[in-house]
Amino acid sequence: MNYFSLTKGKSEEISSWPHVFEFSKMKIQSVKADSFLMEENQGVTFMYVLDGKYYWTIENQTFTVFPNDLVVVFPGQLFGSLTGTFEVGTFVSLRLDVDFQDQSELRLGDWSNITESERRLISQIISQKDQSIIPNFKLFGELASKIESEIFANEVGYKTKINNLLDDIWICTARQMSKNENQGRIFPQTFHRLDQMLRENLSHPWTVEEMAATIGLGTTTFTEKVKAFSGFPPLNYLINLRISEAIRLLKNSDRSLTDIALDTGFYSSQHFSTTFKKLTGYTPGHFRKNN
Amino acid sequence: MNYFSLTKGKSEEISSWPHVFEFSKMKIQSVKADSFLMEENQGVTFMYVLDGKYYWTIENQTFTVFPNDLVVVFPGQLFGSLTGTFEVGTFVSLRLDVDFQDQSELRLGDWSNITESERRLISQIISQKDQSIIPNFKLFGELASKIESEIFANEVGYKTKINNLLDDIWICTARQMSKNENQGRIFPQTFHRLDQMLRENLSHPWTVEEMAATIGLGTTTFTEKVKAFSGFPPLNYLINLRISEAIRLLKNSDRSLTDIALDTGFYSSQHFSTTFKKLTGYTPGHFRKNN
Amino acid sequence: MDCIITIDINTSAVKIAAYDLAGRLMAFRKGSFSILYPQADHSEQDPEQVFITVLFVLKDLVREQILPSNHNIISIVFSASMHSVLPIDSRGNPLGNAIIWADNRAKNEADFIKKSANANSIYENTGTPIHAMSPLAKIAWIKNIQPERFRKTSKFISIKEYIIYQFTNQYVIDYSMASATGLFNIKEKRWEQDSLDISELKTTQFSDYVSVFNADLKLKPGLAKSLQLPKNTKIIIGSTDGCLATLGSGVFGEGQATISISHTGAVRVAGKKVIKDKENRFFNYILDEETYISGGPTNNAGVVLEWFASSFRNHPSIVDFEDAVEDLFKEATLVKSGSNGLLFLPYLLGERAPIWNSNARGSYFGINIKHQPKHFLRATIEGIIFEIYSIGKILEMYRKIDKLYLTGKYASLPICAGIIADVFGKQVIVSDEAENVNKGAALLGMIDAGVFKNLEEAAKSITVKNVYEPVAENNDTYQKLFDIFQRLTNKLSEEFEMIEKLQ
Amino acid sequence: MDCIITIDINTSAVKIAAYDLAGRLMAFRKGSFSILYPQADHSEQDPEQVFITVLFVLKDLVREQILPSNHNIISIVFSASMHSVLPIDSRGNPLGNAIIWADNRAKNEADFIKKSANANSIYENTGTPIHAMSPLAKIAWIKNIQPERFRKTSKFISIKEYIIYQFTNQYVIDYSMASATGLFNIKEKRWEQDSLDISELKTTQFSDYVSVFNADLKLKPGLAKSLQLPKNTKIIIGSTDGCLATLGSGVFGEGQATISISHTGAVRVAGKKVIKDKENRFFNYILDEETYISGGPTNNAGVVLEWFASSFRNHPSIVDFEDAVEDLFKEATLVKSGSNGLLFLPYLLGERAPIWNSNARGSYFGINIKHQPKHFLRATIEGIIFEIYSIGKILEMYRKIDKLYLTGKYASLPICAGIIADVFGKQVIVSDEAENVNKGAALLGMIDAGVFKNLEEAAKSITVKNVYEPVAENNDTYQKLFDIFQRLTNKLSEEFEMIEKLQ
Repeated sequence: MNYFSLTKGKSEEISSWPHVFEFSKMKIQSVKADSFLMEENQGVTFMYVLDGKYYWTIENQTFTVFPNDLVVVFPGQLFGSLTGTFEVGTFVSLRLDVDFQDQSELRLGDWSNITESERRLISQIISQKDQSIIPNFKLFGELASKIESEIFANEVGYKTKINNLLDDIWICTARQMSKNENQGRIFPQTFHRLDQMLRENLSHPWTVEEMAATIGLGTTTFTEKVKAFSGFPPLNYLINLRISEAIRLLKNSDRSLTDIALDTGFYSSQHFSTTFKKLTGYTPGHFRKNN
Repeated sequence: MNYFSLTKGKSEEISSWPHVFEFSKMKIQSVKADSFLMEENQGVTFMYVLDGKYYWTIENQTFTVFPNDLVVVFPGQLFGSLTGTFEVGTFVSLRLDVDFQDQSELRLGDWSNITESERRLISQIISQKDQSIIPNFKLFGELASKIESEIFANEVGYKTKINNLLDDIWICTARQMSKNENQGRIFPQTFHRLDQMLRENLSHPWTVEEMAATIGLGTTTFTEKVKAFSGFPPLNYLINLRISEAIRLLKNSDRSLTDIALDTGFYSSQHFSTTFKKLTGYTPGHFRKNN
Repeated sequence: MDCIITIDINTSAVKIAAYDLAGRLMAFRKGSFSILYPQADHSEQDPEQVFITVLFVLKDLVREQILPSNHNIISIVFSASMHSVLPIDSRGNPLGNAIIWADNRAKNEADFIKKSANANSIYENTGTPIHAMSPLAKIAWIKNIQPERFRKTSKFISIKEYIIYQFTNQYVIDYSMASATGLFNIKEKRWEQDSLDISELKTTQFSDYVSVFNADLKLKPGLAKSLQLPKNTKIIIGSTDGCLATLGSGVFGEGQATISISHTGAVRVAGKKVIKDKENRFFNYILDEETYISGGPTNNAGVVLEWFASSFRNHPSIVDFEDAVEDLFKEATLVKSGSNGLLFLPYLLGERAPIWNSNARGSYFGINIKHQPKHFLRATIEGIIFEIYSIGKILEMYRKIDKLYLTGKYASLPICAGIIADVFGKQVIVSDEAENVNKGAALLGMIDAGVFKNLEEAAKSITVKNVYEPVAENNDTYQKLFDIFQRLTNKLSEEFEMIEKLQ
Repeated sequence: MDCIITIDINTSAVKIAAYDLAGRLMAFRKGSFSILYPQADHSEQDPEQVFITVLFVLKDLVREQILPSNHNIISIVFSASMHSVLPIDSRGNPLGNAIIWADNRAKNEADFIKKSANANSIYENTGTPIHAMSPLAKIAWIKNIQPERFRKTSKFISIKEYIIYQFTNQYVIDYSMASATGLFNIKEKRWEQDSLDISELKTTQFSDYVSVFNADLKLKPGLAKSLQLPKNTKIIIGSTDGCLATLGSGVFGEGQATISISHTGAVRVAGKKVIKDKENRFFNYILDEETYISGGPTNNAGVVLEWFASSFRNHPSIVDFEDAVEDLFKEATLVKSGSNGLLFLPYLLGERAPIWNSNARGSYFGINIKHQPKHFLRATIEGIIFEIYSIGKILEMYRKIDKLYLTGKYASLPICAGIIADVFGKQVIVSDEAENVNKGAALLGMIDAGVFKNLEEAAKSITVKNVYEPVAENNDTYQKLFDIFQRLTNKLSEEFEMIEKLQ
């Protein structure tokens, strides 16, 4: 294996991606004093262990990190080792210049291709979860080694490729966190989490596949479970939420019907109107007037 | 499916096996009052559910029995349903005339081919365990349907075949109980159980395969785990126990060296003597004299 | 053939069931909505989602089950959970979400009212224990903490009133629901002035109160059309889930009590007189003009089992709750009564009756090295039932109880029924009805339709499915454990408070 | 090159380690034997199996590791667990199995002695708390319950004496082991008459007592040959695991204490004077002529973790214990200090120090609906350490403790070390030695070989591997929880007794 340590400002190799503070693969062969003191984290740091066993502390809590585990540290968190040193072993570290306002809204930057509504979804998954460590996350290792080979190979399109891989890292991390969070829960709890996510992202063009993936289930199983639990197929349940929100907006705001339709995730005011009438017996306009 | 109910004394079909009190496959289509009152069990009863859900009570404890579950009831235990009825469903019931002295020693009868030392092992497994119900025991269903076809087909050798299948039922039940008992335990506990079983059956010609099977592990995994835990390969650990017992007998009894050798599981006094000397530096005879 | 539709709106779902005039269940459908927990101690329902869910489920049931079978809908009877508060403005628009029974935000207001000079008379007059669950305390909280919202409020109604308003454009509340607000005088059947004074409320800020049999409401023509209901469908206001579950399990007379174990639990009796408890531990709600349903509620029933199944145990993957529970109850039968001396106090959500202490917390006690997961499981079930028993035991100081009738999805499972019989040392009866609340509502509709003369006759129509007799030996074990259960509960109140502060 | 072999016989295994004269570990091998539980409260060892296991492991180690590396064995030093009792007849044959420290059968005898007039003076003179673990009580039990066995007994020895007898044909006991019998006067270094009188024993019924450095024993020639040991190999009698773990972790001076967490746990200090505790809670054992090891033992340490890993949790299949523990400790780091206000009393096996109550039982306290398996896990570890702290806190009334040294397989795991630092609010030091007991025994051998002048010099040779500093914020949380921990422990003694009767 090759080891390397690239830092923004010092290493020419990563100068094309100014949003990358650091990217390294380090092998620690002997313990050095003060090599890893507790410090406030700058940007978002991903630390992925390849070999050895580490005891890393984030905000007063010490985690035991084994090979294939990923540690994610957010801006401003105190991060380091209580002994002040790196134990013997190998790890990858990736530090990105990312804004994470109030630990709730992730702002990536222009380099990222992630759409607005998906970015909000990812922000939300990441900010909701109290997961500093993601155990057994081999996919991260694969992504990191792809980035590594792109950086050193410089083939056609590598600049874009690496940004896309960075996007991938965010997407996969959010997915894995979401899966872990729902692992081993009973369905009502899982459903409750999904419900929260739907409510807070009603305008997102949810598909059944996406809902299922968000909680780590296959589409068929997911549909069955939602139906059995809630009495509604997933998309109908979503329509319930959309119509409920639309009613609230019709009653309490002066917004146009088109705005309300889009805000609540209907792709047109036509679609909104038809769906609304089928259920309540009134068109949205009629409903507003009557109220 | 065919349903039948054969009872000793009434049904000619089972007259060749006087040790079978009852063998039936029953489909309950409507609930009848007083069809299954609490009674003291005669012989050993095996009840295997094919369909439906039953609430059966053994000695004040009510079990919920699902398809593929086997219930084993020993002589003298109070057995029945608290509601006094059979719920709707299908089950097989097999009742054998078997003596189970003080719930500890199983006496099968001349019809059985099970060897003396294996019978003691089975007795021990069955009496140690507090398992009235063996969940998900499909193998029993297979054995029962083999017995069924032999009884009704009367092909060459069926009398023997059925006795052998009955032996199989005892062997498989003991194995399954043993596996269940060790399922989900950490190895030290499993090892402790094995140790007890070895001690109480030192003269049994244990093989590694048999030891492994008794606790529900494959031979290779078993050997590795025993070595890691105890520091000894399984057969060496067994030799430890045998020599320890031999020392005790040499010191505290007047029994001949040959008797001691056989009692402690050495196949000859020669084998005993060699093994003993290699470890202690003395032959058994010398050791006894010195003491 | 004629049929009656019953709509029960509970904490997390609406259940709609249709019965023919012989009382036979003909169709059933349910739809869930979410309980919202915007912050600790807060539990809310989205009134629009509840309404949309009712519409959706009712529409499907009518279209797919009632119409094809050529049944004629003669009436709709409503039921709902008690204690919800939804402030609405003068145009009938909700001011935020409904605050439901489980919401604990009004703890301080409840304490304050409890310490006031007329606390006892308020409890006696209104029948509702003074607690954060009570609309009395919740409205005081809105006044204190959200004065702007309070000022804008034209009426304080319940979720049930909101749904009925959507169906009929009228504000009405039935005696049962009113008697669960802490604001309604159950003896004189009018709003209670002492309660109103606490938050300076006027009677115009509440709906008009009517009997549970009231059928004067008119279904909105537009809605009737969209739902394909006959225009002349009667809307019967109905009662609350607690009162109807009692009626629907067949309990009405002397010597009977219901035990309900679903998400929460309760022990209830029906009678012509209220229970006067000096320590104000029991509720007395009105069912009809001459019948009170009295008893005590516990927070920690099915929800604790659900916690055990989902949170106490690690599961390898997402688990169907029904499967998990099936497995659990099977496993629990592998342990003898008394869980080998492992004891569980179930106060995971604080507790209402009989200790009324929001700081109470759960505990496993008596653990020794031989206890296994199955012992913890059985101890958990037994602990929940001990808590039910601690209510029943005090109720027996006021009412003779010979037979127990079970309701709620957990109580009638054989293992629970058996443990209840053994813990109480009494005969336990399981009825033939899957949905006691809907059945209770149907009984009201059947009385309205002239099938029965009165509630007593209606209650007697419920048939027995199973009877469980107590086993003396088990009762003996349970009595000894229950003694320790009570000692611990009484002894640890200081430590409950200390540890609550660290959570 | 010269080397020293150390043999430690503990509860379930013999560990044999060889060190060179620079104190470096050269070879290690272990072999397990079983603890036998013939009935409740009984815990025994089979002396022949222990002996055969020692032989087997020693033979393999010498043949496969020492001889091929051309090392010259100069001495063998012994260590063993305390408190075992093995009655032997006049020919040196065991009368049954050895009764080990964990055995609780002599509860009544211990209570009886505790209530006798000279209980206090016996405790003060012998240094051993009066408890079922003590050979004093165990021998009284044999006299009461098995008079025939008592009558046949020529000597009462420990497992260590039995093994040494097999190696040398001589009966000797070191001061350390003698001082753990409850029958040996630790001030005057002779058998204690008051103790002997309890079971009418004579000094001839015990081995001859000698210093832990005693090297007068002669290895049997036959055994030397079969084990391929040099004929002139010195046999150094050595000490007990408790004393040697303390020495081997580098604790000897003022301000130091060891915390041991393996199967059981203990807090120990070394000093020139004994600790006189009015409530008789601490032991005082002799290490050498002028050094006492004092402290308190807990039953509920690693064994409770093992219970949690194997019995509290359901596993899908047979699990390697090491894997299970690795996973557990990893999972525990996912929870913040204080386990979100979930508290655990670890008394699954009753308790020795500081409460000395065999009826005490475990409890999880403060459970709320948000607690998950990982909170139970962390609370379990924290509860075990609170119990250790409850011993340490009382020890501090007698001795200044600034630094804590860890020994035993669980204590030095980073999560335990961190929690210990935070609970005590003190610096925690982990040494470089994997096997502190064997290392302590090696230090005795090195003193004998002239490498060190004395124990103090020897103890200083132990090097530090890791230092953990306490985090003030966590210490604060733990202090609040520990307050509740102590209140519950004190408050619940009656309920412990009541529930124990139902188990």
